[in-house]
Amino acid sequence: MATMTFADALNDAHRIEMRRDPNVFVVGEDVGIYGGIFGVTKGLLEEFGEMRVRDTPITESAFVGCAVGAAAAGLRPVAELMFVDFIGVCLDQIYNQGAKMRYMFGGKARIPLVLRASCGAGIGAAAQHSQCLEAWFMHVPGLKVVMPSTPADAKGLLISAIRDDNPVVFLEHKLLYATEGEVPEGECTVPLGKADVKRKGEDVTVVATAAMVPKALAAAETLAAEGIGVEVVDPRTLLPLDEETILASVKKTHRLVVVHEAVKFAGPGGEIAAMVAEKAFDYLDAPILRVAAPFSPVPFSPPLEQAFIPSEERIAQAVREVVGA
Amino acid sequence: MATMTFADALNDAHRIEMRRDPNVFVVGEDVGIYGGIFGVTKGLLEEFGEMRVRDTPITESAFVGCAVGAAAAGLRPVAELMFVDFIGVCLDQIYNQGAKMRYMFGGKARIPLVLRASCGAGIGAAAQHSQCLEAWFMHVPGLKVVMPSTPADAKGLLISAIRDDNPVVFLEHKLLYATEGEVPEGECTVPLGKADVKRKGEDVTVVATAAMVPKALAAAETLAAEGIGVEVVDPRTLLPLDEETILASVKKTHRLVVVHEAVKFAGPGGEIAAMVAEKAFDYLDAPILRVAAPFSPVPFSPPLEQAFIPSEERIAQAVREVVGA
Amino acid sequence: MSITREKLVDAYTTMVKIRTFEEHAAQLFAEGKIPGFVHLYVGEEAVAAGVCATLRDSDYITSTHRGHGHLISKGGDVKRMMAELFGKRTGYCKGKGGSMHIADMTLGIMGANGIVGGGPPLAAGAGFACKYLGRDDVAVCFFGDGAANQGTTHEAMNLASCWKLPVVFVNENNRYGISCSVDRATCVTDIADKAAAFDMPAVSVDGNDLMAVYEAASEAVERARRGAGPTLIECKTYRQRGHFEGDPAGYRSPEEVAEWKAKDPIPRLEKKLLEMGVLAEDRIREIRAGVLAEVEEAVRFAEESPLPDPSEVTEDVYA
Amino acid sequence: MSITREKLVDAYTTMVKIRTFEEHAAQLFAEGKIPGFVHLYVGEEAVAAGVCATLRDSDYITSTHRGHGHLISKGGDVKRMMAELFGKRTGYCKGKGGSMHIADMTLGIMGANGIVGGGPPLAAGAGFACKYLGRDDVAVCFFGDGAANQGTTHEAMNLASCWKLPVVFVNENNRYGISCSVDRATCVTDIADKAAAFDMPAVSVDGNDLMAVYEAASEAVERARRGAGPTLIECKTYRQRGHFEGDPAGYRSPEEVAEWKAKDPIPRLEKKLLEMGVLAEDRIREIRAGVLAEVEEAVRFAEESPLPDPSEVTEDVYA
Ligand SMILES: Cc1ncc(C[n+]2csc(CCOP(=O)(O)OP(=O)(O)O)c2C)c(N)n1
Ligand SMILES: Cc1ncc(C[n+]2csc(CCOP(=O)(O)OP(=O)(O)O)c2C)c(N)n1
Ligand SMILES: [Mg+2]
Ligand SMILES: [Mg+2]
Repeated sequence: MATMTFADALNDAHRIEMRRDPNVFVVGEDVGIYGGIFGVTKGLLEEFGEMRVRDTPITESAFVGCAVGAAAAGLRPVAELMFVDFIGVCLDQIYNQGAKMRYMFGGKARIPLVLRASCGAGIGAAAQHSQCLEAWFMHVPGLKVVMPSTPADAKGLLISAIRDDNPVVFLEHKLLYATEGEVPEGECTVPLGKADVKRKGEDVTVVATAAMVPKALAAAETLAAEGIGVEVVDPRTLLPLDEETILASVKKTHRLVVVHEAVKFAGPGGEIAAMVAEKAFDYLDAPILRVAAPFSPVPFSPPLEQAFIPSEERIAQAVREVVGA
Repeated sequence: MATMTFADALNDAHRIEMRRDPNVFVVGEDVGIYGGIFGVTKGLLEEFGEMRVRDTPITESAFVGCAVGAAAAGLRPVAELMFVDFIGVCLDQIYNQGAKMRYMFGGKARIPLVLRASCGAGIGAAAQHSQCLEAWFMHVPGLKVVMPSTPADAKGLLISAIRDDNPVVFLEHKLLYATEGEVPEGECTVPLGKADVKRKGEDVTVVATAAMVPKALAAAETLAAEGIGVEVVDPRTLLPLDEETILASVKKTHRLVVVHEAVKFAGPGGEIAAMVAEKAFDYLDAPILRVAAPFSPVPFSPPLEQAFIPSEERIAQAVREVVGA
Repeated sequence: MSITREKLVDAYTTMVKIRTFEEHAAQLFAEGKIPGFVHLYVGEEAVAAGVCATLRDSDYITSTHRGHGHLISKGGDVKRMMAELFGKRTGYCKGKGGSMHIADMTLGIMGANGIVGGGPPLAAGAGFACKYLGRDDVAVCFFGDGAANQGTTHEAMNLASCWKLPVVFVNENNRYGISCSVDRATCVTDIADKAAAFDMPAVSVDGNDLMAVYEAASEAVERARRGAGPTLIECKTYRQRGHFEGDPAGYRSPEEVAEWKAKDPIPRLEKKLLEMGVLAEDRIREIRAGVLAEVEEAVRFAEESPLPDPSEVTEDVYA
Repeated sequence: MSITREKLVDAYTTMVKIRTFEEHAAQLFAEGKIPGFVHLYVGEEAVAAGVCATLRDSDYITSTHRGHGHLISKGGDVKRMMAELFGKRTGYCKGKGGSMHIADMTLGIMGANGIVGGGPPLAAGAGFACKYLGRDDVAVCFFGDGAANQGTTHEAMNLASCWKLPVVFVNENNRYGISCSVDRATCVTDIADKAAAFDMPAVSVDGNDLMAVYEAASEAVERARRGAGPTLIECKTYRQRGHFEGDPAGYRSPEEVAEWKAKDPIPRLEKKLLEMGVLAEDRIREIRAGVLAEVEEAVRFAEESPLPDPSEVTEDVYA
């Protein structure tokens, strides 16, 4: 184990896989000389050279599509989309091409591709550089969607994503890049599709993702002092979703609060809540609440942005509500 | 009242608004000489001329963005995206530009724009021409999302959409174009954001959209014979969603089945189910079921496509399940 | 690079095979045996046949919604193609793709494509893979005059040019994108002119002249193989039928259609081959009969093949 | 069209105002008073000032993430701009947009834009509206060398060309898109060459020469006003600072930066105006003092203005 930041853990995962498999390469804007705008690909150009660390012109359709085509032709690209907000200029290449090729071709293509992207608010980057769009990707058959919350998960999941034979959208909350944690050294994988119970508790299940996980854990601390036991489940992979772990927790606690930073309406929490309302209805003792962003674009000004991002206090309040406290 | 097809009702709405307001114009691929690939804009070029009925090169970003820019500059564009599946090449212009301009600019822009698009499976058009993607648009603050199921609603909602000062995504299920119904003559509006109870019933609420509405109604007939009273609610507008009408129905029937053609996972039904699991939990007597497409791209071959599209029988079966029959 | 007699005969055979395949498809579509959309390549056969005559199995192509010609030219099996058009389990895609999504990864056919402009970035990717792996294979990107304006196409050409990728962009200028004539969709006279934006070599050729296409393609493919980067080849041709089967095509004049039918690439090549003495009448009859038998066999195969089982709908989504 | 003395003085004043505004913004950002991203235009002022000197209030512009120069040149109020950078309620966007999204629809400023290539289609739309309404106004689209490769830019130029829209595409070739030098992002020497793909008139000018920019823009704007369609103007310039404040910019050499700082457009214009006798030293001091007072007043205004109330977060989403 070593203590490292989320960004460094991702960097480590890249190096491990690039050393292991010569077909793995990195492509995107400013991933080479600059080392990635968030530093995730730092030093890769120096270690692996220009053929394997490809700075591209500002043409997301071209480089994402290039990654899809290269994957179909046998390589294992890791493409970096600087901000997930930019998906609007290149979505077709990932959802109509990359995600569907295997199916459309009757199972005769393999698209081992990772599309990494930063997401989330909190740095005053405003409406076009702060979104959480995981709900969109979750709705695309053929994709996998990963959203880690700790450095160790980030590393283990990225290695698994690179080794997976399907297109994986890998979402990194930008407030997490600088967070530190213990990370296993060397090759270590976290399986895709497996949730992690980040804290055990008996009274309420809180399913939280990405930067909401530390907030949910902090809220759980506060609530513990009030005598409320909160179980915090981090799905880590949103597609495929580990329904089993979520259902097992809800069947134990009988109460569910879903927390994410994406806007609430038609967001990722809708699926989780609906799934539970279908499959564990008889176990539920209270309405399912969702704590999420209000229905607006992400505002720039700090007080507005803070009002937009779900707070620890809002999470705690929702938990109190479902336990009737 | 006149009997007309869904496509003709839409055509009628265009004519009425274009006659009334010289700032309304139509733009898109094959909307002019061809009259729209599904015939919706038939004859408009002849009546309104080339300046107001604009055939464009095959460049969706250019023409959708052009519509957004023209709207910001005072016009009222109605843009036709031939298949909603093509949104992947032009999404940025609608979700980061059109939908967010007003907010980002502190309320100082007005984007009165309608983006019409065909959607849905059933004609063997395969994976890239058959999708239902309303869930994506529902997740975008700043947009409105409309999805009519009858010719009368189609006409009334399109007129309202054209008159609305916000960007409206207007989704037309391609199996509905040829369906006929009674349509009020002349100017007639159906308000955005208002659901319609298409059939009254006491035992189960079925919320269904677009081409699933006639199927739900047919299932309700069958079930009536079995002694089960089904209330069919058609939201018509998915954003803003008429939560009140849905909740009122569920509070009466205590049971909910949500039906849509989009794939189930992270689909539009997730929001509806989650909303009810939050706001009418105490009224619910059974799990909330969703009847939707399985998690795959849309297949080409008729038996596969029919297995993909939710059937009347699957709807009836879900209803029977929630009433415990 | 002048074409060998053997290749000429092969290319002619390919063109006849495409035409025969599609005439059958048109008929079967009209009879309701083929569901969905069918976009025919009739009149444009010299482009695919001429270009693919310069390729080998390990080269890649990306195709379009109008893909039958590309697939057959790259070696696609007409039996599995026809079965796919019918939506049968024996089809190339087990019935999941249909006419618009036929692929054969073993032949480097990266799929027909329902998205106009969807193919160019994929071709750049396949070309990049060849370069990365040190292979001297190339990727050919077929795209239409309509697709030539799509942003993805420009981006892919730019990337291919910057990275000197072994890609050949083959523009099939058949003068229409559905109802939109090329004159309303772009201001340049030759789509080849668009290559100037990427400082890419480009040439405009008579797309109904097999030999002209072959020559341009040979040069471009050779350039790509030796690492000298991409080329744009514009092939001027014409779509003789409607955009898709069922399109009344009222947006163009009968005179225009007639004029182009007179320039049909198949009789034109046939005449040339007869003149050159490459083929004699009886050999032509033989070739045509052989092709017809093959296509009829394909139709029989398709008709007799089983439909997929509804349970297969959720198979093949993930690897 | 040679520029009047009055316009020269105005343009000079504008350039000084942009520089002064941004020097203050840089300082305030370093002090932590301005949140988020700030992209400075330092060194490129002649482009915005020269182009906008040819425009009137009813003309439109679309801008970029690097928008301060465009906004000030089009008449934007520095008080409301600075307040917006601070995220204050008195800012142009009530604090909702920040540096990257400032707009003033009353001046035809359709917004800075966080999406590279986001602006060109919007400019085509504004130009179309002018044409549709029979106005002789124009739309100017500012975009970078990086944005020049984006598909949306090509599509918008194609549409503007086909429809003969009154749009002027102004490329700010400052040689970098973040760390990617223009030589790695495109193969053409002059971005103006890209206009060939659309048969659009194009010219490449020294973007650090106010008069050269003004002349090219005058001609293009005049062409657009009389209905003769769009033009592409490439302005060769340089971004003197990092991509955004805080960028160490290790991807370029100090020599290169020094070389371009020596070509700074402001002293260059100043010298010219002194030589021409358009301005005297004392008038220059006066102008600089006036601008400084205005910017300092803007900073004071921004500092003293209230922050928005958290409850405002859900306002202004819908009309
Ligand atoms: C992104 C996208 N836009 C529009 C369409 C609808 N469409 C299908 S084919 C076609 C015309 C394509 O024209 P061209 O590229 O010239 O090819 P051709 O049909 O002439 O072979 C159009 C508009 C589509 N499939 N994808
Ligand atoms: C679609 C998109 N891709 C990438 C980015 C990230 N980004 C912001 S500015 C920039 C560089 C733009 O370069 P250029 O167009 O030359 O403008 P400059 O910054 O030099 O003014 C990049 C890559 C973005 N904002 N939008
Ligand atoms: Mg064409
Ligand atoms: Mg630049």
